[in-house]
Amino acid sequence: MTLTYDWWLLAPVLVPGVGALLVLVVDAIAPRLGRVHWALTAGLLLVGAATVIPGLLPSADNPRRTLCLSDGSCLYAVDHVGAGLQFTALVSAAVIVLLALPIRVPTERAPVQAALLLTATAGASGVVAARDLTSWLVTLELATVPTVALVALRARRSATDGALSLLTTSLVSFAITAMGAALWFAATGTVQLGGDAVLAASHDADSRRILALAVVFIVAGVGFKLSLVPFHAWTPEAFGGASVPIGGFLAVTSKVAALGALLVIFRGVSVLGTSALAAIGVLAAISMTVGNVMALREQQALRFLAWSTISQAGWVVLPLAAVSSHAVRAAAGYLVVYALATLVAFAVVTALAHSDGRNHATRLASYGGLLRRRPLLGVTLALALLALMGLPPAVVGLVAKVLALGPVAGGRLWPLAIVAAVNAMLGVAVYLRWLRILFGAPTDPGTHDRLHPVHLAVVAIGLAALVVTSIAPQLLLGLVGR
Amino acid sequence: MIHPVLPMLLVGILFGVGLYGVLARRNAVLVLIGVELMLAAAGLLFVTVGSLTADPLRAGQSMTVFIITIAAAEIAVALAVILAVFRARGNIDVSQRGSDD
Amino acid sequence: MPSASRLDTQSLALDLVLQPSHLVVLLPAAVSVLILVLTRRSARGAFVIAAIGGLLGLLAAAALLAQQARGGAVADPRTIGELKVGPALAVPLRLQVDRLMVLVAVAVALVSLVVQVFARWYLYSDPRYRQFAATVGLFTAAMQLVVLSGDVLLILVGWELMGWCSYLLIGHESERAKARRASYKAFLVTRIADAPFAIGLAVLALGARSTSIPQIVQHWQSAAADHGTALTAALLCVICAVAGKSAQVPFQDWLPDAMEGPTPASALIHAATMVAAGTVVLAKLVALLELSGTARVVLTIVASVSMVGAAVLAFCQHDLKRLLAWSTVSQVGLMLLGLAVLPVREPADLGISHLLSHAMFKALLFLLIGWLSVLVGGTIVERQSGALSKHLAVRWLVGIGLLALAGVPPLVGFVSKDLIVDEAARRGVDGDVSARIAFVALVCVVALTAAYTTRMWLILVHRTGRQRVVVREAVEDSYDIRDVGIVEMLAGSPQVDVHGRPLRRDEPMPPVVDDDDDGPLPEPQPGAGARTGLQLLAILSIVGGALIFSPMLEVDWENANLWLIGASLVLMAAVALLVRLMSIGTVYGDAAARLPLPLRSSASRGFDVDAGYVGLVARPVVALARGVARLEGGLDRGVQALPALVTRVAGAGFRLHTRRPTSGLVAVALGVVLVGLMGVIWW
Amino acid sequence: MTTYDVLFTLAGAISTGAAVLAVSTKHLVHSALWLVVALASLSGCYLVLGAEFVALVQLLVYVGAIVVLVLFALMLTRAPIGRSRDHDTPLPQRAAALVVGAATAALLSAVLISAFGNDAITVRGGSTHVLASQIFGTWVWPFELLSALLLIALVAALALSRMPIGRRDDSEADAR
Amino acid sequence: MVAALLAAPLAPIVAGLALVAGDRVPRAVSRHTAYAVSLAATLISLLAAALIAYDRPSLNRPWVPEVGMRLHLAVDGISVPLLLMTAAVGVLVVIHARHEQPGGGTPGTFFGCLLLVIGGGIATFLVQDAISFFLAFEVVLVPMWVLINRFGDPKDASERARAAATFVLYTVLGSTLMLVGILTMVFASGTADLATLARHPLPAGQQTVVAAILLIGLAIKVPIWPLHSWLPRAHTIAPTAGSMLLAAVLLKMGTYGIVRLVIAPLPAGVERLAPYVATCAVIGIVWGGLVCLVERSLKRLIAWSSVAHMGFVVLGLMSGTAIGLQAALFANIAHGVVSALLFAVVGGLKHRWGGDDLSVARRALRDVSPRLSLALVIGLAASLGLPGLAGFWGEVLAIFGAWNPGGDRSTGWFRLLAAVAAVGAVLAAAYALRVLRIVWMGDADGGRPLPPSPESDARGGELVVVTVLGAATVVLGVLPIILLNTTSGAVDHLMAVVGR
Repeated sequence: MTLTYDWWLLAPVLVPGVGALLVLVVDAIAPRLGRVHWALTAGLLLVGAATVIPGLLPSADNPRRTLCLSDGSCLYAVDHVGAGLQFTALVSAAVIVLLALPIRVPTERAPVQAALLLTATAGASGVVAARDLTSWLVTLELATVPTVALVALRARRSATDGALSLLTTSLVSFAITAMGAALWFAATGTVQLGGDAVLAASHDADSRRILALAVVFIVAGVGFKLSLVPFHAWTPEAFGGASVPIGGFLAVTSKVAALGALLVIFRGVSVLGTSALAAIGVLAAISMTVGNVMALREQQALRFLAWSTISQAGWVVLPLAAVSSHAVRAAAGYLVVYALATLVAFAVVTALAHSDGRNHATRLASYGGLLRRRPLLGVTLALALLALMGLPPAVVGLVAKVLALGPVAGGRLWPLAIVAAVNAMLGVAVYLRWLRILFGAPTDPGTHDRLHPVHLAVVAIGLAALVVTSIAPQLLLGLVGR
Repeated sequence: MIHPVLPMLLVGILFGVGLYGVLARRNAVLVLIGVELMLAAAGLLFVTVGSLTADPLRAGQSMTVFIITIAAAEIAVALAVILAVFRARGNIDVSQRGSDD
Repeated sequence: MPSASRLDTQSLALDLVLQPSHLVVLLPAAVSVLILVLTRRSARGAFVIAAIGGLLGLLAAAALLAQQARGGAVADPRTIGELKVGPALAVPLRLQVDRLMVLVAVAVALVSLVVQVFARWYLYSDPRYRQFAATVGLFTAAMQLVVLSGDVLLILVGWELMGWCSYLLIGHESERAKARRASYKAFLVTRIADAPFAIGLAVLALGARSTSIPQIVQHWQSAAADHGTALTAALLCVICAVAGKSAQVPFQDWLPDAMEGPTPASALIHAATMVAAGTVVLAKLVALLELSGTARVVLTIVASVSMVGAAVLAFCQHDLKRLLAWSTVSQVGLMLLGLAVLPVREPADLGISHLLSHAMFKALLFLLIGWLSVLVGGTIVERQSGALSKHLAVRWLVGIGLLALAGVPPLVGFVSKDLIVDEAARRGVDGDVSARIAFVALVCVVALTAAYTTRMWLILVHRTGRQRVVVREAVEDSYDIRDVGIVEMLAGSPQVDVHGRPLRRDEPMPPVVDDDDDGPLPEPQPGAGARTGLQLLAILSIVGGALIFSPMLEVDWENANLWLIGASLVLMAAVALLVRLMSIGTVYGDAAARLPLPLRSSASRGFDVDAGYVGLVARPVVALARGVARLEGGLDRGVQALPALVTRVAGAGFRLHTRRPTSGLVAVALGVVLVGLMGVIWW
Repeated sequence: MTTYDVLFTLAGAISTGAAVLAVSTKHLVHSALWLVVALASLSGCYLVLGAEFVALVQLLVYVGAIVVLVLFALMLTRAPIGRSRDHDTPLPQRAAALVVGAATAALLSAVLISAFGNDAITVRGGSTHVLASQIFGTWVWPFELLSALLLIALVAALALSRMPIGRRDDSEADAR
Repeated sequence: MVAALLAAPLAPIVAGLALVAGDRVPRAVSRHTAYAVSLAATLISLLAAALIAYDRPSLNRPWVPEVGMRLHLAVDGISVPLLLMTAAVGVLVVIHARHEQPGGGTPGTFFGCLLLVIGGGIATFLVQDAISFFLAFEVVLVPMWVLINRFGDPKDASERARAAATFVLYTVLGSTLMLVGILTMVFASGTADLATLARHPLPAGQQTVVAAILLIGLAIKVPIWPLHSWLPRAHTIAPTAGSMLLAAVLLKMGTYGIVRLVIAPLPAGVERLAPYVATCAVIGIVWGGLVCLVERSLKRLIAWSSVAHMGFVVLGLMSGTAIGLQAALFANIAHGVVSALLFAVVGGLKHRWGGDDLSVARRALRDVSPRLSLALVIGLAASLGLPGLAGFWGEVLAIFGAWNPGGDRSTGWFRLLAAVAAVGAVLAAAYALRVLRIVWMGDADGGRPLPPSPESDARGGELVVVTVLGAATVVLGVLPIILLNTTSGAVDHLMAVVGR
């Protein structure tokens, strides 16, 4: 069997993947380099992101394929949405790396963490483009397994507890996903996710039933990674335990991988044109509601962000409840906006944790008067929260809400739309809690170091990004095609 | 010639037993054992389907091999984490509350 | 805008943007605006503006009259332009100048001017004189708008504005709780009656697809057969509003309470503006009244009951100002009867002629009682008893007013009243039900009017009463009879013998402050202008009846039933004699003193209708409001409980979220089952 | 009933029994050993189905490597050797787990069996050579990624095992 | 001219953002700077609005194609009055805010938030694109939340937080529902342009559902009973300037949205739902009136009267006739002017009295502060629908409109509603006079009126504000034709599109 290879197309996976190896090799040659590894990692990720750029251009083929078999079916394809997601994954990982850079860790641990991050990003970037179950499953795990280790590597009891929670859920989910993949194979007789076999399978009642079960299992399995309720229980534990940038990684890059994985399956099923994924709507509704309700009482900033991630995950998959051509783009577009806002929020938390100490960044109460104490951090965080709740002046968040609700309204899924509207309200209540604290009376932290310049730069860039995209949201939404 | 009933039955049973094991055990390692059983079920289904249908690309068997390998990788990380948990708190009970900083 | 104005000397027709009819409305309105804008503290400045404005208004009305007499008046001058509210309704907002209304406009302008001039004297030291004068100006403008309006929406505008001005005037002395309550009551009662008015006008206008009165009349006349029920309903709505504004049953009770306002305000409200507005509006729609028998009968009954009942109450009043107020209710009823018994397809001359005559003598009487109250310090019987025997200056004027009110020939009251009686009798003989009802009521009223005017006269000229009034401390215009009650009032006032001497001689005499120390002070009297105005009103009360001979009024005076006139004169004389006999031997020359005390007490309270208002409307509404407020509180609490509920749910969520990995696994398993179920169900 | 059926039934029955014991025994170590039996007999099933290579891998990787790892882990975590009730979740949860497990098993089996019917089908195992060429031909991309996964998993496991667990009030890494 | 289209909303928004963002860097903006910037921005905006109203320019550019948003700014007869009123009230609010700046935060933030609300309001009335409309709708939320939460009644922090949260959450729920409806229409017709939407109505069957969702969403903003409970709370707590904006700008967005998004594109759905919505509106009229009869807090009372007045607006809108629509548009503007006036006066009173409890005996306002009392009298008289003032025409025409409803609406039911609405007008009189009796006439009995004390009367900025608003009230009442003729063309066009 011969395959075609388009190395440029594979580069977003290969660069971080080979980069991981490179980091390990560099560490073997010259140990204890510390931050150099992080810088190298960031560079590698940005290079990877740069290789995606041709695919982002409107002129690019849609989709671009490689690893094609002789019968014309391909194992790897990147369309506009895929390219956008790959770009998001790589850039977000680079930002995470930059955030992690100033943090002091034992020097022998840094290259490992960097390698893990790179591998997970490679997985995230690969799963988006996978067009067969084999690569899909492998890349999904490639994106998942390192995160467990990353969480645990903070080397605190809470971190290992979070890692354990993440580990058990991920293992079970993997088993469920594998069973789903097997069922898919049983139903269609092929591991390729192209539409024809699915269409053929759907004509036969028996295989149709298996296919349904397959989709159910796969959704359940990917639901874990997306933190959809009820597969979400690990999220607050892992976020609360992991170091702050890694929490950001879980919240952003990992979500990109998860949505990419789901979209791959969704594309395969959407040819059926039925209410194939109606269950996703229900999961989305439950996730939003549970996430918001729980966040209303959460006192820990990181766990709060975890609950927020859960509810936002509901918004991300909400458009998928309506099987339409807009749905994929809508979900991806929402995810990109969510990624930006969450990344900025995590950047602020990281910066604060680094300068004031983690204790002064994990409790919500410790953000009192941040707008007055540290105007830059305060304004940035406020804007990020506004983007997450979808209210101006963070127009970009509002546009994202419009995008996410569009297919639902277009598909006339009224109950879902109404639940979403209620959750838009709950979401505002959730983030207003934090916003009120930002506005409120200042709490004086014990230490008050200056911000690390890298953090300062990341936060400033984040603020600029939010402002710019609020004026011109199309810059961000254009990432996932139009 | 084989009746597909038998492997399919085994697939179901193994998956169900594995799921039971995951839910019924408190020791993290035993949970892992349940997961292995579930994965075995998935692998068996791949192999069965691959053997019973025309599978020019040998996807069924390849998939099973991959799943076994992934499982091995996961087990390695999982056991490392479990050991870390044990070092951190002295047990590996998955029904114990997580702790805060 | 035409730059050159032309004056057609023959018909006095003016080709101007502003017609005299506009000026009639705008000048009084300008008075109020100018007073508020131009004067800061100066009462004199306000008076100058008010007087000049009033005079100009009167001149404008007179010019309009002259134009009308020569046939040169613009019949439907436009105002602010047509309102565009879609094809279903034309809203031209034009005025309508016709013969009757021009007369009314003149009367209104005249009364208003006299009131303005008189008020300057009456309210000389009042710090709120400016507001008073401004309000009177606005009031006049509103009335003139109603009078000259050719559009139901304009009528509504003037109508409601008058209600508002009456509110301001009655509540003028808002330091007194009674004034506050009375103004509140007056506005609310009339406003309640107005609620159907808007509906009725809507029915009329939407049916005719225009708010123009001529078109409405034309439409409904042409299609009356088709719209019988609608027309009746609309007219009943209008009658309801008229009853409210004109203080007819069952809305009558606000008017006596309105005596809390300063006397000039009462003169304005009673004589020319507010209460007469109902007559004006019905006169405009009288052609429709003919088409609906039901509405006519209802109007007749309402007017008759009000007329007779008010006359009875007038006789029993302890306060002479309230006596006049009740007499107004009675007289307005008479006007309305004049409309109800009108000959078929005739203009509303009967009602309007009585409106005009009533405007003259009632304005006169009210202003005089105001003068008298200044002289003797109050309007209750005890104060007023014998007032005229000392203050002779007003004697003749009062006499003329009362004679006109009683309807003694040849005064104006006689002429207009007799025409109505005549017509009622004629149509009653023809078999018209409402005319028969009206005739019976009219006979009663002729007698009762004679009775209460005689009573009032006898009190005022009582010879012994004045001497025993020794206490000169400030007394309010009127007691709150509803609150105090006549029994307490009588008990509280000093006891005197038949000759008016105090009974208890042993008590020290309160110091007499008026004329012992400084010699005789000049008696307070209005300025020359006000006196002239009063005299003018008196003259008009005497000779105004001659108006029926002019072409401006088309009444059938040639076929007067002389027998009927004679009979009514005899009746009046007999009643007057009876009243005189009753008054002999009473302390204050009060014939009503012979009536049982509970009756008088109750009558002074208007038969406690107020309690009915409170019990039937105010209390239930307030109770309802409390209920609604409670419901609202519940709703609000419900809404506000939602956050608590969500927090509780979140608490439950935190209990479910045990933070144990195994419970996460259970959740995953449940999720698989859930998703599986949905997949099975929906696939 | 073909020979394949008999052989498969045999292996499957052993596998089933061993699996049930693995998840229900009160001995920790027994549990791991029963897993060995279950997976080993499962490789027998693979053999019956004509997948020799998979069966071999199953034996090598699972029985040879994973279970050993598991046993080591059990020993390192000082697992009690004797019977113990501490390994199981409370009875209600186990009952629920039983229901869920049984229901899932029933659902899966039912759906699969109804789809594949009860007609005997020829087993097309195919040679290992073909499999090898497919794995290194068609599936080379996931295969290479898998190698990366294995590598990084090992590195992670190494790093985790060498990692000292800090205390809560450890100020050194406070900032994270 | 296109510059004017951009300047009208952007001048306040940019200035507002600058004030809020620049508030801390490097130190707080001084009160004078904040005031000067705000006044300049609002004046520019008012000038631009006047130019727009005169010249009626149009701007149409793509903006965010991903969600179908275009930068399409234009006006027609329906939006011009609202635009001008918003811009004018904006200037007045800024002037008033200088006069009465509450504590709780810096002047920069206060003025900035005011400007943002004003800019959002102006943008709402300018955009011709349904999704941008939603965006402009949402712009006002956060600044308003800040205004209530930080600058509200300083006495009760928890009540402030609660009122602010209730306001924001209610409104977000409503606007998100509205968004759902908008998106449905946009998906069905493939465009978000308001005019195009109106030309391509959905199939009749779907119109009802979409109209229901939109109406529920917009009903919260208007607000229509029973979705009103955020309003009294927010008004009671909000600072005076905030209350004025809330009443004059924010509520208008709801009714404007009903006209643009519901009545024009969904005639069949509206016809189906009109009886229910109109019933709720009339219940609101009576409900608000009744609550006002027993309400003790003056500010809350005025807020309740808003509920009643907006009921008239909605009744007119639901009647489906040109009369009703004209009435509603008129009443909309009238309510904006009158309630802004009343809130300015009542806010001033609350400020002077240190509370707004009506059960506290006070001296007659007509004696204490004549100018303020005149403004109060004008406001309340307009509020009870006195002719010659702004409130009259809208209410009476709404009753006229409801008497002969358009389309297949049940005539009998609407007539009943019109009758009840007329009774509601009586209630308005009752509560307005109740307030006058207590506040204006004073409930301390006896004595002669005292000479006014000048320091307690309206002066400076406050005097300007109440004078302008009072004059506007009178002008609108005396010359309704100004407004009715402006809107009539657009209304006729709309009625032609709707089909009757």
